[in-house]
Amino acid sequence: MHPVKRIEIIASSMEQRKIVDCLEKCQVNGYSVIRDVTGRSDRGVVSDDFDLAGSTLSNIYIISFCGADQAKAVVAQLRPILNQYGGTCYLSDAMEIRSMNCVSTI
Amino acid sequence: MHPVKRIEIIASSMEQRKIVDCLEKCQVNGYSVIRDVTGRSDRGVVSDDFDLAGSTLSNIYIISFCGADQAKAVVAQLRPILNQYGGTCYLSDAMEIRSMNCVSTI
Amino acid sequence: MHPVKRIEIIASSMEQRKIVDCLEKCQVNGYSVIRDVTGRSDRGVVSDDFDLAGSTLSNIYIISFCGADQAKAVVAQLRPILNQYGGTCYLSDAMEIRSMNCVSTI
Amino acid sequence: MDSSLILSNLLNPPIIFFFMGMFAVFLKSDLEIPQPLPKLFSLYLLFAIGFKGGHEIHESGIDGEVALTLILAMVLAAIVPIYSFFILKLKLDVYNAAAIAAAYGSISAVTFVTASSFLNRLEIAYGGHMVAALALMESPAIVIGILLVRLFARDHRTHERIAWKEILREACLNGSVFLLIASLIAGIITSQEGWESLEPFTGEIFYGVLTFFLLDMGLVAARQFNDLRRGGSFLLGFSILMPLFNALLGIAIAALIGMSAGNALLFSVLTASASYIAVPAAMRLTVPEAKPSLYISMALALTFPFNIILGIPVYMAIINHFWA
Amino acid sequence: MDSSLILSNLLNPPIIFFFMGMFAVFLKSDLEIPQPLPKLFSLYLLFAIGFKGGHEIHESGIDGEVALTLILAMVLAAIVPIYSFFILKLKLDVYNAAAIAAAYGSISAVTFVTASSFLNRLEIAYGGHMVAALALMESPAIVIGILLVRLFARDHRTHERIAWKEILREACLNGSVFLLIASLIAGIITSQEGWESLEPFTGEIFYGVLTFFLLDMGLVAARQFNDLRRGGSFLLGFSILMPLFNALLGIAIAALIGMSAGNALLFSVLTASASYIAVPAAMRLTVPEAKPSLYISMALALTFPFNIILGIPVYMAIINHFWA
Amino acid sequence: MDSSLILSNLLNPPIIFFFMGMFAVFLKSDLEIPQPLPKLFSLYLLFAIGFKGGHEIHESGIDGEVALTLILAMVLAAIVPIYSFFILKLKLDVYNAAAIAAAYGSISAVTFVTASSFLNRLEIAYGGHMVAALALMESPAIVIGILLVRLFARDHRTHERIAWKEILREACLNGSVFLLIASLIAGIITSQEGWESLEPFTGEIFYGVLTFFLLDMGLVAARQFNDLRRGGSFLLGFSILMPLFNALLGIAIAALIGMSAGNALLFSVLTASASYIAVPAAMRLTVPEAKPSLYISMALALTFPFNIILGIPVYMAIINHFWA
Ligand SMILES: Nc1ncnc2c1ncn2[C@@H]1O[C@H](COP(=O)(O)O)[C@@H](O)[C@H]1O
Ligand SMILES: Nc1ncnc2c1ncn2[C@@H]1O[C@H](COP(=O)(O)O)[C@@H](O)[C@H]1O
Ligand SMILES: Nc1ncnc2c1ncn2[C@@H]1O[C@H](COP(=O)(O)O)[C@@H](O)[C@H]1O
Ligand code: NA
Ligand code: NA
Ligand code: NA
Repeated sequence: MHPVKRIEIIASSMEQRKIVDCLEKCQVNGYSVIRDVTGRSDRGVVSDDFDLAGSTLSNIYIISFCGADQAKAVVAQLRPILNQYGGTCYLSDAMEIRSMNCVSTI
Repeated sequence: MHPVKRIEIIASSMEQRKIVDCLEKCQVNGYSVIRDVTGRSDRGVVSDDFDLAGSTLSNIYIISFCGADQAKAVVAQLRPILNQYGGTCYLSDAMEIRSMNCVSTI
Repeated sequence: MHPVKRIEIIASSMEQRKIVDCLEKCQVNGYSVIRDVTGRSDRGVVSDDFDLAGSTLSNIYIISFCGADQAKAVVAQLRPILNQYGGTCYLSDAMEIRSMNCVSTI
Repeated sequence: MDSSLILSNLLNPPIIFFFMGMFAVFLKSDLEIPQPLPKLFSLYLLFAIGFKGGHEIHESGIDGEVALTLILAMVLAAIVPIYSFFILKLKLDVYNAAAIAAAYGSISAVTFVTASSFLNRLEIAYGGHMVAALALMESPAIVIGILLVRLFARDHRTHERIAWKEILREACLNGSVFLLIASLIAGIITSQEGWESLEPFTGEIFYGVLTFFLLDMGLVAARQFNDLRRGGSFLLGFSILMPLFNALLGIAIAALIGMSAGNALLFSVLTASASYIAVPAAMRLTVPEAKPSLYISMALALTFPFNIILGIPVYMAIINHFWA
Repeated sequence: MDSSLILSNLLNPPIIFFFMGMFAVFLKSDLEIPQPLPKLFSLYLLFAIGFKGGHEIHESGIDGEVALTLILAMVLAAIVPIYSFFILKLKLDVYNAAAIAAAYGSISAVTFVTASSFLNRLEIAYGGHMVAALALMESPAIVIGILLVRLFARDHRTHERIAWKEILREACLNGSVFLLIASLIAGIITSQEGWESLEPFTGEIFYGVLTFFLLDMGLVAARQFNDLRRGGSFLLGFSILMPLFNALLGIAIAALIGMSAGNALLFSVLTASASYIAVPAAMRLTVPEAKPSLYISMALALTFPFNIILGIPVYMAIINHFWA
Repeated sequence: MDSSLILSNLLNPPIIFFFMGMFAVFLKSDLEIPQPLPKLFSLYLLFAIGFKGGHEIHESGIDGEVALTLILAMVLAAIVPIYSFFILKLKLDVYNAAAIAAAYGSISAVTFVTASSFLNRLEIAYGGHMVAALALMESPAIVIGILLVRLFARDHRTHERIAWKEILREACLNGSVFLLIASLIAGIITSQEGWESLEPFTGEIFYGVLTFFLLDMGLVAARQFNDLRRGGSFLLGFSILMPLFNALLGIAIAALIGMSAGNALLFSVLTASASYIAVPAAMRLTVPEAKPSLYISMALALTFPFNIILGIPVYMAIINHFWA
């Protein structure tokens, strides 16, 4: 068990690609994405009522556990994206239960 | 970056309206809702098996980040609702990454 | 209000039964499950693209709030499962807002 | 008795697939029909059955028999929970007895739909107003259930006012009832042309959607079997004998007021079936002391399969016998 | 004017169910059609309408009128937002005025589909190229909307380069437009045999899916009513009068270039309708200062119901009057 | 060779929409068909193909050819992974070689469904027992794959017992196989009447659902292209040449035991296709050392498109040539 940071990002699903790229650029290779999140912020209500045909206007919730240094890098990279396109981000503390998975390498 | 409280509420989706009203009454204007959550508590198992036609018996997971004072107000308002209709609520600490969004005002 | 541990487990939905059994064996009778979670880890990308007919290859996100001792027991029980089948687990702190529900007993 | 009806019912795709769903659970297959697909199927079935019912009312008009049927349907939905309650109280506390009683007074729309497709297959006509009866029978039982708790639970939180407004809205305007009534009205007021334009949608693929839906119901019902064991043999017996008794009562009343054979079957199925959707939702709010696992598993894992597999052909055989 | 057209439209299943959806919200029923079911219906409708349009183009070929129609459609989609903008700026800031203007320049596919099924019911023919017009009219209005903000918002973050590539991709290749164009092309290039094999899917159940989808649109539209109040009577008036004016403009142009009655109706409906899906998605990215609740609620809770309930039969009556 | 077969296949709606799905990804359109809609389509297709297969077995009965076909199908599903494994081991480690080998020994139900609708279009008959072959060929390859790892991976965690029970359940009772077999049995035991009542559902809209589903498969396959690059030219070659070789082997065996042309096509398609659903699920549990991105992208982004676009018409042309 060792300490990690939990990064929680809630943003429009249209920004998923940009946010995930930003995580990967900071070597954060572990994250999870929950889709179809609705919500509200100062900008108004976000619902999935208009998710018709090609449009997905609801939010995603991205959670990632990573080292404190990585978290810092992510926050720095993420800030301009959130400023331009909207979305919120929170940091908190957690403990990782290390699991030893065998991972093949080619 | 400044400290906030994370409020997590898990309750029957039938209570969404009441809980959201309660948040808004406490000036908590930022929250996110995840639907179709299943689970278990002392009251038994909650599944989405019976979400047929007009009934949605599965749970929702509401997460909101807000100031400590607001969190206190929410908890006070929420308690009677959870007591009557069921649902659980947890508080924890987090750091907000402030984003500066332009918000139009009419 | 009293302190509890938050256990967060992200794993393949194929492992849901095993993980839930493990929780229940440790007397953790309160938990919630979010389905259709996608993500990425060192093992690669997990998407819901292949969730066809009988197969559900996407992840689940299980969250449970419980006492510190129970959390310790869960972690011990869970470790071999996560080692064999994959999945990650994180612990953090939270405060429970006790609700007094009437529960009938037969 | 005409056992060929039972056999032909068993070899009917919806019933076969209901069994297949149960087998999938028993064999631990990972087959599942995830939400909101079951919701899609049930919305479709309510829409189709309501619209067809409305169209038939439009064709045939409303007469004395129709009005009488609707009144008796509501009366039955209010009486069944009362005697069920006193039987159940022999073994259960007031809360659980009232909740289960309410479930058995109310109806199961899927059972009704299965019975109506059974009639279609036998080419036996039935009136569109039976769909109206279906819609009307959901709420009275809920109200009676709550009143029973009020009257008999001494230690009940009497200081709390019952949120009747919320309960009645849940009972009378829940999505299923609303969609059913909306479709019924739409079927009544739409033009012949409007009716024909929807026919391929509401008619031709109906049977297929029902089959798929019953596959899911088989999965869901089988998953409830574990909960059943806790109920004990008293509740097991109740889940089979009570619908049987209620069906016979329904048939007797149908005979008395001279319903046609098709209407009589649907009437008996309405009284015999138990709700596992609307009632649990309402009881959760109003009688939280009752164990949902108990009344849901009885209504869904025993009464529902019993009705669609054996009940419907047996009730039909009885009706055929007396109506002939 | 031919008021029987309005009445017969009102008694049409899709319109009846649209009302039922609205009632469900007003009566606080918990009826809902959860995602991704509405998405399924809208994907299906775009697929079916595109494929049928393509097939008809394949049958009839492309001639001068077709080319002229498509060009005029795009020109209209670019002009409508300009005059709308100046009207709206009388009461609103630049951002909101531009976003609403873009919405009214663009189109609503559901309104188009409803109009085409209205024509089918009346057995009035229309050309497959109108579907191409539908696809082409979505993007120009978005581009004009963004340019209007650039030109008139003095304090706009001019140092930020507009991500034209992303915006144009969103405008021209968003899922709805892509699926529509893909289905159109598929309908053009597929064999007669391929067309026939899909007919039961794209043709027969089309009307039923549309009905179900409009039930959901009724729910969604009614949920937006609260937001409307904030708009005030100026915006209320705009949401009704602007489509009416645009429709008349469309009819005039259709008369000028001698379109058939069916094509004229679809053309007027395209100009009259306002986008509540593609435009909001694009505006969110480019004009975050505009309030989505404002333009979505106007387009969806007023203009859309107005068009499908009254607009379509009224425009048809006018066309019937002049074309006769 | 009959190149018109290839062209007519290309202009077939399902294939056109498969290409459209791929284009959508290449053009970065945001078109998507969210879960559980693809799941709905695939459940439907398995249901329909199984039920039709069962009905045909009911009509034709079971004879020597049928039994021989089923046995040979299972034998092939066990042999293909063995020689595939030794070829793959030239360049890959044991784990990945075994996992890919298992995928190519197993089958792809969507390829089979596409081939059967290709036959329907050409009005070439085929036996319902081919659906049984489809169901039987999924599991043997998985078992062989695991055995290959056991035998050749020296450093494998031999102290861990293989959870055969879980693996076999996953292999033989996974939802797809279960639904296929359940539908097959339902088709065999249901009455003529039961069959006819489902015909509009399983028959008429089948082609449309397949088209929609292939649109999604196009999206999914194209998203895997990035992963392909890592595979190198050896694996690229394998993904095309191995199915071709397997198809020829299948055709040869079909000729030997005197299958009809329709059955021969389906048999060759079964041997040629590779699994990207059931096998990955099983391999994840048992050979976690293998990279899913590798075997999924080969089977899905290369072998699958190759088979449905070129393979099926080419195999048919070869069969036509030799059977004539
Ligand atoms: N304080 C908050 N707590 C939880 N979720 C939030 C909060 N603020 C915003 N969100 C979510 O983040 C989304 C985007 O936020 P914004 O960029 O501020 O519009 C909102 O639609 C909410 O779903
Ligand atoms: N300790 C817990 N940890 C996580 N989720 C819980 C816990 N207790 C209850 N829940 C969730 O909250 C829902 C309502 O809880 P209750 O009101 O206690 O029945 C349950 O169905 C679970 O999904
Ligand atoms: N660091 C992380 N943060 C958030 N989610 C993770 C992390 N690592 C893994 N996951 C999730 O857990 C799933 C299983 O992880 P693994 O067992 O490591 O393959 C992944 O598919 C991700 O969805
Ligand atoms: Na009843
Ligand atoms: Na317009
Ligand atoms: Na194969």
